[in-house]
Amino acid sequence: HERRLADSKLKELTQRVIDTQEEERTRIARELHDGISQILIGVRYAIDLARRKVENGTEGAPEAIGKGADALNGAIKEVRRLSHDLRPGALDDLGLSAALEALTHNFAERTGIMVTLEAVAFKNMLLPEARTALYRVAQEALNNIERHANASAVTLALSSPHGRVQMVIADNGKGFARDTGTKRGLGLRNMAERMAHFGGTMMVEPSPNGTTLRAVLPKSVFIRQSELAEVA
Amino acid sequence: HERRLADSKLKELTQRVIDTQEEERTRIARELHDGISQILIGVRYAIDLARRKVENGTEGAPEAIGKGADALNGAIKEVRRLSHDLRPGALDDLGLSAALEALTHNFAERTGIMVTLEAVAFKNMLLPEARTALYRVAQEALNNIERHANASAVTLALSSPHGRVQMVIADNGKGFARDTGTKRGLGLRNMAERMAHFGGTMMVEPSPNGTTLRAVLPKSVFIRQSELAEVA
Amino acid sequence: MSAPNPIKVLLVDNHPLVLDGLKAILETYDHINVVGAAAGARTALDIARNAAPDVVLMDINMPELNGLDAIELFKEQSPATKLLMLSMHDSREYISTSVMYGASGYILKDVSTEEIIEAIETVAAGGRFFSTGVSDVL
Ligand SMILES: Nc1ncnc2c1ncn2[C@@H]1O[C@H](COP(=O)(O)OP(=O)(O)OP(=O)(O)O)[C@@H](O)[C@H]1O
Ligand SMILES: Nc1ncnc2c1ncn2[C@@H]1O[C@H](COP(=O)(O)OP(=O)(O)OP(=O)(O)O)[C@@H](O)[C@H]1O
Ligand SMILES: [K+]
Ligand SMILES: [Mg+2]
Ligand SMILES: [Mg+2]
Ligand SMILES: [Mg+2]
Repeated sequence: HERRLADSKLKELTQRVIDTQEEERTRIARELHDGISQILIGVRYAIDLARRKVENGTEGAPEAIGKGADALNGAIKEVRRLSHDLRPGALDDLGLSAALEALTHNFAERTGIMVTLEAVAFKNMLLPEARTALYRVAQEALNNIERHANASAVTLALSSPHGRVQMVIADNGKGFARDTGTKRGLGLRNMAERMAHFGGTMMVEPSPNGTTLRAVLPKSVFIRQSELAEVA
Repeated sequence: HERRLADSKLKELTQRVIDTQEEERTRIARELHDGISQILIGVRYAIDLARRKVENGTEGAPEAIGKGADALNGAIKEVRRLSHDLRPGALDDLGLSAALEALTHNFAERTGIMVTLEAVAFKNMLLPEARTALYRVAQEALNNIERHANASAVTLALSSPHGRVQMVIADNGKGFARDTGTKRGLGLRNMAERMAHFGGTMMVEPSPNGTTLRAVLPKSVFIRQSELAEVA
Repeated sequence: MSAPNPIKVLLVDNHPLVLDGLKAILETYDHINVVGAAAGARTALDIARNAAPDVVLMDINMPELNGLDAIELFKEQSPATKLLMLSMHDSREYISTSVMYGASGYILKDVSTEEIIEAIETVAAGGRFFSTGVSDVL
């Protein structure tokens, strides 16, 4: 009986993992197809109209061109947003600290929750995959805070104790419910999985005031000096 | 022991899905940012140039607009391709048979491998999730044929024996290597998982000439008449 | 028909459509003289050595050498040349990083032509220019 239960739970989780991916693909495909494509087709009509006006010497050509340019700007903004949501360029171009700065800044602006960021700059020393993993953990932690915590303030601290990488995200919300263990979603599991992948850990520390999440990665996520020399 | 095995299997799967998802996000973000965005900016400058020419009464405005319109068409095509790669609109709009037709057609065109499609039309009777699952199985099977089979011809047959759904994909390539069982990738595993989710099966049948893949789903993947009435 | 002392501008962007479009637009202004258009920062550095541009209008995301890393190389090679970054990224960290590396300005690629011209004029005159939409952050 126990075994069948574990087995069916495994099946269920597996399916959720696949479903999540399929949902994301569907969502992006839809934004591209129903959103951006449609705007671009609108731009094409405006441009075609403008071209005819210019060629025939009819009045209103500049206005028609202007209309096309405005619609085009809308499309450019949408593409920028979609691309950024999928993967912020800052993560690759400027590093983890800068990406977290942008993330927390936008989060505070959107939710009205105060965020304090204390981050050391690792520069390019962190493995790109570890950088991505930490960013995704921060992202999901903030998602959870927005959805579940009812908090008014958050602190995100990125540091390097004993040569390891530590990220602590603390909120002053209502804290984890006692029975949360049973109805864990995919979020906490994925975060733990991402850290475990590098031999790291992720812990939820319920405190009297809110929730503290601590993710720690081992020294091995730093690019070794010898490898750095090769890169440079 | 069994349970721990199941657990580690889930861990592995979760990690692979995370990796795939992250790669996919990075790829799409890049295509949007470095490709489509830049084309749109080019269009924007062409339009601005046209406007200046019209306003200043300089020559060459229609040519500038024309250049912008051409580039815009390129961007629209790119967006469509990207969206389609993620999830073919035909799957939602026209059903599984139509989506498979587009899939096999593109595959034949790209690879030069001849594909024969024999598909019955289920109309909208198939559960949307089952539709997606079958499409993904076909997609991965074709991927595998392109990468591993060295085949010159493929037959994809979708039928409904005894009220079930059966999809058979047969190639005339080199067949499965004897030891393939040990180095199974994610592809076959995901396919089997997707079919198992609906209580279905997926089998690889090595034949003297090539490989045959048989996926079968039970009757329950058809939307029941009573439910259909509600939907309609 | 150039103005007596046109501003010499060098363009750098890896995307041909952006580079050509920008060049075509800027060339319609009498007080701007496009002295070069390069698809990469290395080529741009070579051109700058002889052309001595007043302003380098440079993309950030480019393969091989990205625009941010190129700022310092330009500053070393041609200290008088002003760097004006041109990018799709609208988060303020890009601006502060550009400024930290020595750029005089930062504009988004999708701003109006008028704003691009104003930015070029401003940094050529020794000032600083940051795009509307992201300028509030500094
Ligand atoms: N900061 C927090 N404060 C209070 N409760 C939290 C916090 N973070 C998580 N929780 C609780 O833990 C549960 C599990 O979180 P998890 O992220 O795993 O799943 P989820 O957010 O419910 O769903 P999803 O799979 O979409 O992430 C939540 O449902 C919530 O009850
Ligand atoms: N049509 C085929 N003909 C011959 N060999 C095949 C065929 N399909 C699959 N194989 C063999 O089965 C193996 C496992 O396939 P599977 O799709 O699971 O993994 P993969 O394609 O190697 O990697 P991925 O995880 O990217 O799918 C392949 O590596 C290949 O050796
Ligand atoms: K000129
Ligand atoms: Mg969550
Ligand atoms: Mg495969
Ligand atoms: Mg670029």
